[in-house]
Amino acid sequence: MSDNAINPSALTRRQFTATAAVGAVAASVGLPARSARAATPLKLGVLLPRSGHLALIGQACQRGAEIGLPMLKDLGYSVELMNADTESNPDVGRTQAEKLIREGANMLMGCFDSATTLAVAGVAEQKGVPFVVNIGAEPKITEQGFKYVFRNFPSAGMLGKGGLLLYKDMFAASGVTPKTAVLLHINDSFGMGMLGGINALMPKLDLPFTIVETIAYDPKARDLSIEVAKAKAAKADFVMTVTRLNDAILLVREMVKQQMDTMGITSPGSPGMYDKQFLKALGKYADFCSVNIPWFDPKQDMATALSKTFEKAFPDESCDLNVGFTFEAVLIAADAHKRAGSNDPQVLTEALRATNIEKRVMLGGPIKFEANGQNMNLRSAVVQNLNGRPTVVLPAESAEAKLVFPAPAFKSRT
Amino acid sequence: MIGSLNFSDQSTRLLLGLLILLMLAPLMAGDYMLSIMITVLLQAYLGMSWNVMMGFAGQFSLGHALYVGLGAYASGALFVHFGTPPWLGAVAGMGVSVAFASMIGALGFRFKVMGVYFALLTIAFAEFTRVLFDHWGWVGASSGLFLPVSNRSHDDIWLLRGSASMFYYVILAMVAGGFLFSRALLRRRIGFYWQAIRENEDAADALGIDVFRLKMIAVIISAAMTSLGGMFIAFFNNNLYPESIFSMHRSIELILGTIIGGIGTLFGPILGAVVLTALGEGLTILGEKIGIDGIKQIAYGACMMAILILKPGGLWPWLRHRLGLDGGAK
Amino acid sequence: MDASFFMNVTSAGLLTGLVYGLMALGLSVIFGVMRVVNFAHGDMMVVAMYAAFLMFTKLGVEPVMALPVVAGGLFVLGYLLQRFLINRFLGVTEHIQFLLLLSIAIIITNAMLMVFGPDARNIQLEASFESYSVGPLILDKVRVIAAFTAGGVAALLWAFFRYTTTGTAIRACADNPIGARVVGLNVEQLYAITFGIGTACVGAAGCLLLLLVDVHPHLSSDYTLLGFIIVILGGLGSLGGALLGGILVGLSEALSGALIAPSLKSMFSFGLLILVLLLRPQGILGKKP
Amino acid sequence: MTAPMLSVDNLGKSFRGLRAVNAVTFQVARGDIVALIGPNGAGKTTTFNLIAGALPPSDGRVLLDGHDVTGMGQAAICRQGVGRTFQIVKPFAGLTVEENVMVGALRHDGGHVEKARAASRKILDLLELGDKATHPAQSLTLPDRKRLEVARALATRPKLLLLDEVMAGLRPVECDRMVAILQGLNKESGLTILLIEHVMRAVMALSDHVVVLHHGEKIAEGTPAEVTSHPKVLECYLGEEHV
Repeated sequence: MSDNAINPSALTRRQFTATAAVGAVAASVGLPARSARAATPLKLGVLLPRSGHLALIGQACQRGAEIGLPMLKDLGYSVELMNADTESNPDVGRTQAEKLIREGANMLMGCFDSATTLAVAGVAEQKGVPFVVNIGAEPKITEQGFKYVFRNFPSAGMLGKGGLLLYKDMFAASGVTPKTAVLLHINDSFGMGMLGGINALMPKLDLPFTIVETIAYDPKARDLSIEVAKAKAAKADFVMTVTRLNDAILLVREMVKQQMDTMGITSPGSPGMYDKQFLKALGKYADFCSVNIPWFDPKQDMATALSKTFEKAFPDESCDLNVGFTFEAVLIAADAHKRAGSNDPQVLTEALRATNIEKRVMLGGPIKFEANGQNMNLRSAVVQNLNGRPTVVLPAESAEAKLVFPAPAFKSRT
Repeated sequence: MIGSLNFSDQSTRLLLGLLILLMLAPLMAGDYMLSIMITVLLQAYLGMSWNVMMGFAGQFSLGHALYVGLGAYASGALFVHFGTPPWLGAVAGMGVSVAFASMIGALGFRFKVMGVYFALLTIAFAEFTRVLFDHWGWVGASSGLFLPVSNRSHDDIWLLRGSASMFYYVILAMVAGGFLFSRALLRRRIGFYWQAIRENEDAADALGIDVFRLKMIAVIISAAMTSLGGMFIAFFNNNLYPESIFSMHRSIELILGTIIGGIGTLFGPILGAVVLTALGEGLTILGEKIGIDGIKQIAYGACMMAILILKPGGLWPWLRHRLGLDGGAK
Repeated sequence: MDASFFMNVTSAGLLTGLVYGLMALGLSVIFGVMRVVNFAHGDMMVVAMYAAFLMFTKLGVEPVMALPVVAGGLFVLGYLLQRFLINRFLGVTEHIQFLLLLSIAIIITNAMLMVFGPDARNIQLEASFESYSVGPLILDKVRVIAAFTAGGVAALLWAFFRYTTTGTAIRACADNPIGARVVGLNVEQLYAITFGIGTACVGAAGCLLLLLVDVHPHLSSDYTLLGFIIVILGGLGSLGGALLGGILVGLSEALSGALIAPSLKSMFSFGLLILVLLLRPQGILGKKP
Repeated sequence: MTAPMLSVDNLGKSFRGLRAVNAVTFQVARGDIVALIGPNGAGKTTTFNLIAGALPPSDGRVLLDGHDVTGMGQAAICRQGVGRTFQIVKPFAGLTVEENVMVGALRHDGGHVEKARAASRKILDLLELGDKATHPAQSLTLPDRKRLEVARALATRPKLLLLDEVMAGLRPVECDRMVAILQGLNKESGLTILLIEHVMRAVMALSDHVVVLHHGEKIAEGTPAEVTSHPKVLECYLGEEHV
């Protein structure tokens, strides 16, 4: 075993070995006839936006892909990453995908943003090379009829539904039921997708509150004071947001400045408020913000091991869902390869289709793909910032602490 | 005669040789190479379209992404909603683009908005339209417009669904057509008039040239050509977002090749596209070796600056001179 | 929506507009004198923002205090750029100038990306979360500080052009470069100083903007474009025009955001730009060419 | 009697209250060569621009061949048969000498490029620029650029040619050649010419009729001999340098 600088502790290594055994048993149900060990390592083409306007997240994903390699090795998987930078540009993503395939990639993984993911999916489809989507909420990714595309991430609709349903649990847990909400959302493809989902689901899900005002803002907004002033004027009981990172910081800071106290700042499922940057930028004001999002399952050993390893290697970065889902994507790829016992794309695709991974890092049931390549076993948690740390507060069986709702007023925080 | 093929003409011979080589390319090149070549040809085509307006007639547009987007969205949305074949959709796209171009041109030229101001006017229109499309539900607003992907075994050139090789030949034909069209324009009266306007509007006016009308024609032709390129992008990419298709970044990318290659020349847009793409790919490989994200872009900027300092007229006039083709090929 | 809502929105727009105005001043000065359109304007501002960020995090100097140092640094940067690079390109056509400055912009943005990474950085002052309450009006403290400092810097600049010999000489250069050369002014030197002043303005604006927004390398192109809108609104080369343009953009963003839809507000800025270009191409306060 | 080729009637132009040209009236008969002279700032070039349509007049009328062309714009007036040169030369710098002239010639023969090229060659030969036809226009010396201006204007096949100081900067020998060329054109094709000129040697040799402007107003007109002895003209030229 190598002396890698980011090796997990001996204890977790043992646990991992145990996990691997279980995993192998589980996996062998799917494809019993194949040999358990592939001859050559899987060449996995990793396409992420490491530069350009999505560089921040792309680099986080890249860390997720790399941090787990020693663990996967310990588990008996053999993967080799071939990294390519999409420069946050779908056209570059496409040519890079073709380049990776030419250079011998057996499988592709990526690409965080939906536009690039769709472009790469087109290439994968044409070449008959399997493609595992780490993150990308665009529903079209699994609605286009692609045969080689597998997504272990909820579509915008799933994300919205899972997120909205959790509000009921939140109100039940806190015993407080607000009547009105104001929704602030970013006007980009992700934000619009979420908005569409929310608007469609609100009447069906029988939620106790109504959205009294919906405010869209430009992704390029430099300053959100007007948006917040408008939201404040709506006098709603609590705030729902669909954000990215920078705008989340701007929004909450502006709410503090304008003393816009509500029962809480929540999100039915978007990045931003659990990010380390957010926590650092807003300090005590970041507390009590909550996001309903697919999250690490604190009860899974693999998740604890991964976040420990991560925090040791990158103390300044956040071990968030970008890291988690990218790690899982590599795990899925490696697992399929191990079961396939081959580097042939067709065999790998069949193996992916038969995926059944129980020991994972994110919340939800075993990873399995439907006929359209979507994993439906994904579950959102309510993640609330408490004492400067994103904490799972719901569902109760995975909770690390109790939900605080309504949140204390900004001025009263010390 | 439009695009008369005179075999003793050096530019024609050069072009034919190049064309034969390019026709055979898909047989030899791998998919990656093919995809790079599609990128090059697309950039060359869009550069040519811009060149008609800027290179020939001297009207600086920094908002050509507008026509790319209009062409892409018109053909894409008609295909998605009504199944209209892209070539018919492209005609609609050209129509819309021409309408926009006429409006921008008429307003700008009548009110004597010139030079940088005109360029900024074009940016303003492009950005204005971008925000508009961001909020227009029928074309998917900011969540984007998606063309259904189908895995056809055969290439359907009428519906533009098929393999990379098919797209390659389509864009190759567009570049060849664009080249011949540009050459025909440049060699006819209108080309002389445009160049006169580009060099000195007042003197052109004094020679009885209807400056306003000719500038309008240049803007309209350029917009129509560009929007056809937009149609290609829509069907090649299969997804459209206002954010990226109308972005100023695209407008800039679109003109870089032509300026580097040689503005107002026929081969400039092609040469510039080749040089910039080769530079980009080469630097990507170099960047991977060095292992620092972002170094590629810095080197790219530095190379651009070097070319501007050393060859401000563009690379083609210089290369033409070195090849001894002066006087033959524009 | 009540009156206090509108008062708050309007005052926020007004204050932000002043800082925008200061940023655009630099662009206006450079164009007014040299007829060079600085397409690396936003990038230079991002450099200034990072400089102020470093001053705060490493040395604990607040942006308003760091302003003279950062502005001075950017003056030197602008002076050298003009002297050794841009000066060669003064006579050439616009598109070549545009491309040159664009290549400078690409280099700056990506250098920032390499050094600071893609994360948005911000600074946390005591005042960051504070606000003044005047009746129903809530005025954001840092916004007030930024706006007043911007006004002060603009006044200094005006005094410089009005009362100093160098300032007068630069104005002479702007009016008639050949004439200025004939009467023995060192035009190259004055151009370099002008470019330096232009970038120093951006530097000052960058320090103040850091109080209001978070800095990241990709901020630059938005601000370049915003700068253009503002100067053209106000009139290229007019100091008062730049400030007026800034306030107009600040107000239009605020009011269109409040009245219609916030995500449409940039469309209103562009609409305003198109209107002014067509009705009064020289800008609201610009002189007829 | 047919209408004169050009009739300027009470022409005036003000710039922001400044009166540059005031009530100027004169005529140019068909086939004549008329010179417009006067000290610097007399309003000669402004008058020219008003006739050529480069500037709209504030008042007065311009009649070409009996048709009112006032305020028609430069291009339209050119199409009516008026060719002009610019005092500050405006060559199409990026084009060759020949192409410069072709731009003018393309108005005729249905815009046929080769015919225009042949016509341009003839004109260039006439103006002794034939050997420089393929040179870029920006490589020409100032006297050659002046000739190019004339060639380009001639290529539009005007019936009235407006020449703005085409002799300035020419050496005496070159100046005499130009005079000879213009005289030839006038004799052979009956071209009417109105010229602004400071070089008195050329004025005396060429013109049938001279109009003198001062402070934007016409102060005298007549044959060259009459004008040079006119007291008002002598007065205004006192202290003025002239050849």
